[in-house]
Amino acid sequence: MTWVLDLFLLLFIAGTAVAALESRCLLTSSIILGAYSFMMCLVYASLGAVDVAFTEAAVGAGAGTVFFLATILRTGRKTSR
Amino acid sequence: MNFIESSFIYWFFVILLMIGLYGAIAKVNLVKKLIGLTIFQTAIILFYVSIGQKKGAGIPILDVGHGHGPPPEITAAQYINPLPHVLMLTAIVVGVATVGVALAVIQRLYAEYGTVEEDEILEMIVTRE
Amino acid sequence: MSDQLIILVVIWPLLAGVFSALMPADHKKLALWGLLNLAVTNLLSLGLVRKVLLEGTIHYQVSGWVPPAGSPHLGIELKASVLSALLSWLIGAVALLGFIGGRSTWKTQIGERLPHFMALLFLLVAAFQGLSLSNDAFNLYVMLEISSLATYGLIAFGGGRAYLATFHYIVMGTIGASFYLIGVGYLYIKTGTLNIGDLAQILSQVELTPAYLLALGFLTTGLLLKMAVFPLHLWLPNAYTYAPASASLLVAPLSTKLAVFLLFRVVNDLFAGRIAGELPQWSFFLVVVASVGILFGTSLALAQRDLKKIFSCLIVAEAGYMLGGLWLTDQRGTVGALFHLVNDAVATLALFLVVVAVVKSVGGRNLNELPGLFQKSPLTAAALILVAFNLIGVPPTSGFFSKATLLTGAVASGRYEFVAALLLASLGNLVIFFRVIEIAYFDKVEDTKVSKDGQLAGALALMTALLLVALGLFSQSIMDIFIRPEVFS
Amino acid sequence: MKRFALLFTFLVGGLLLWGSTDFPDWNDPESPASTYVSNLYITQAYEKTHVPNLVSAILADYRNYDTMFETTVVFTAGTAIFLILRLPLGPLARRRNTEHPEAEPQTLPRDPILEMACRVLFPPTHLFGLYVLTHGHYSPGGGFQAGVILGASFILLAIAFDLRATLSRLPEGLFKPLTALGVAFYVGIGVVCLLLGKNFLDYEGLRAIFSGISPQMIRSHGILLVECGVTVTVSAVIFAIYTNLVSRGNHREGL
Repeated sequence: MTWVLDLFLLLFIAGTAVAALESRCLLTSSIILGAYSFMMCLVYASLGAVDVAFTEAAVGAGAGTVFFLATILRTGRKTSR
Repeated sequence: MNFIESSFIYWFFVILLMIGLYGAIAKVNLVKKLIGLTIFQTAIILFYVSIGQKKGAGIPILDVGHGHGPPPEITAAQYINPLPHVLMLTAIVVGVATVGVALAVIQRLYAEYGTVEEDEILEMIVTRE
Repeated sequence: MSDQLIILVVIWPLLAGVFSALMPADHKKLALWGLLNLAVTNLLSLGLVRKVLLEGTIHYQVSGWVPPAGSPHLGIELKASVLSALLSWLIGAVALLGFIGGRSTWKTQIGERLPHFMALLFLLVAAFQGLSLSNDAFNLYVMLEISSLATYGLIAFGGGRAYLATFHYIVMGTIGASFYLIGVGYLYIKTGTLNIGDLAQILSQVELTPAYLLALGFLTTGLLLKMAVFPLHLWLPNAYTYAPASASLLVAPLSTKLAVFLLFRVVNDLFAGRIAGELPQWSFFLVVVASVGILFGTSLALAQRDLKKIFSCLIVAEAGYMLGGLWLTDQRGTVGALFHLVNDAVATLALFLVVVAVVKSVGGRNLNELPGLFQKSPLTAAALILVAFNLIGVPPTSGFFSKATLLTGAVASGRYEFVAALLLASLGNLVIFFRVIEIAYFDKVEDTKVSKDGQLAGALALMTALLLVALGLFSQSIMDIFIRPEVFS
Repeated sequence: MKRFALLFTFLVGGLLLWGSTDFPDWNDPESPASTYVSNLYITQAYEKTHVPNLVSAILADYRNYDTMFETTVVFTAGTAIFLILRLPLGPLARRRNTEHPEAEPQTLPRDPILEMACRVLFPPTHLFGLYVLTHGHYSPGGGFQAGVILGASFILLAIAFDLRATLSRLPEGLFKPLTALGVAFYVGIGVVCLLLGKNFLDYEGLRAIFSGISPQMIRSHGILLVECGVTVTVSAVIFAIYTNLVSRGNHREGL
């Protein structure tokens, strides 16, 4: 039954990718991007790439999201498109 | 049937890559462009990581305790190909470095023009000249 | 120790860059420090050229993983052929001349940020050296990214309009590098190795199935983005125009040229000889793209009024020359393209040195500020005329010989659209430079005092322009010694 | 632009799908990618380096030249961000600043619960970072991850307290040089190997210094040494990027 979980995970990742691009609020976008990164870690880990998953969790989801947040705080969080 | 460990993951890579590429080219907001670029890069990382997979193999860390035991019998089929993982560690770090620089540029654009929408910035540049 | 020359060429500028970031912001001391390190880099490169000429191609295994005979490479390999050694010296020489030329602009454009600015300059030199010497497909990607990141920082330093240009460059550059990475991934899936030598050996024996074609396609597209060939050139003109002078003196001559060199590695080393026989339609398509790109770049330059922007647009046109030459499926085309690479690096350096000198002499670089240049700084004017001759293709400048070789290649492979584009572009360059020189010479101004700063900068530009004549005089021996042995026939 | 983007995206996607028709079976142990060079790595890496984590062994020994430049990428990014954000404002921005003077730097009021939680979390985070660094030979981890964790612990401090308080304990004069020194340390080890008569970054050269160590263990130690350099640079750069991004480069106000 793991394929149900896998499929759910993959669909969810694609969904978050689209949501991060389409959201009207940049703050939401960057938080969703963080969630996207974290779920990509799961995929990497299930492919056996534990080091890549670790790095992605620390660098992509952790540091990357903080950088995005810092910038959005200093610019603006609303976008019309 | 396992989705992640089959060629389905390649289709998934293509889908993510397309989402990211579209965002990086078509979005007008600069932060959105950058988010698209990040998705585009993670898609490529997924592609490389999926190259390494091997049926019936374990993660590429040998089971030898803390390395003081006798060298174990190692057959290549036991472990996943580690090389793509190494390459992608590099790519992830390069990706986040690029994002950092791009965010710095976005902050300066905001300081200069008061907006991070590309079309508004272009308009201001044209009116200024 | 002479075995280690090849790695020293890369790590000397790297270490110099790292330590520059720690230095205090004293312009005089930093100028001396930079000059010293660039001089050492030049000497090391020259030593490398000498060694390669005496002993043949050098292979160097970083971290000492020498493969047993018949076994693939495990570590990363550096390779210095005569051509890449020459390129390494070219990088050093251009960096040194550009550094000296940019010195006079530090005070107004850079100020107290100089240590970090210089760190990026040196890291860029190190990345360029790495690009020319590495023999590992993935290592080349890392080098591409360092050179891009350093370039982003240097260009954004121009401030104002440079920011948007930098952002466009970041997006386009990252997409380009990622395409390159996809191409490498495809090759890795099919062959299982990343070493260019091993890859080439495997590729020479296989049938070119869709995956190989896609790998070639993605590698080429990624590098075309980095080369800024029309229609992928959008990021270049603004980025180079608004960069600070001392940054554009290093970036403009070398950045696109190294992408050309990588494309040469792909076409010539990886897919050696396969393109002419098996992929004639690719060659057809890319030469047409190159021809359109040449015409487009030249007409773009015709429409500009800012001297620096005119020259930046010309880079787009020049990229077309080299792309076309590489894909002509004729050996002379490739030789011409590579000689044009050397010639164009020096010519672009001279052009941007002229821009610095013009700004020093008449106070601006817009065409309507040019009048009186001939009175205020005759040396700058002389340099401008000499580079103009080179770009138009007047002998004995090297531009004539590179174009002549490209033309013979194009005629031999029957690509008359490329011939037409080359000739029309020469005509276009004639018009561009005639217009500039006309304004600078005939439009009179009241104040005709000779500008001392302008003369000094002009002297350096003239010296660089004279190098073009020297290159032209020795063109045959350069092609015979350095380029022909490397080109697959 | 949108239509062009769609067209381009579908072109690339279609081409990629076309390419997949030509691939070996996706998780086939006999595919070229998992046999040619990869087998040599799997069977030899432990024997030659005594590092069970193959990824660490390849990252910091076989391909350590790549890793050196990866560290340089991080350093380059840190320097570039520092340069960009410290530039003086352009004329347009200055005019806007005088027309609409910015509000005083806004910081959230300090929260005792948050501060206490951070006090408790800070030491274990550091310890975990060091563990990840030193245990990278045997489990997932290594220099980069450790560096990011250490950097993140300082970011945590800067978020929970305010930026100025953190910077008074970890001033810029301290972490800015560290970004360069980490890279210098990495390259320095390579240069030492070179001076001791081996190729650049060939750790066997270090045996002249650490006498009486087997060739395998010296490689293992060499890996640890370069990873330390990586950690120093990465942690300092991550913190430097954060402090500059969050305060628009002037270090006056935090998140």
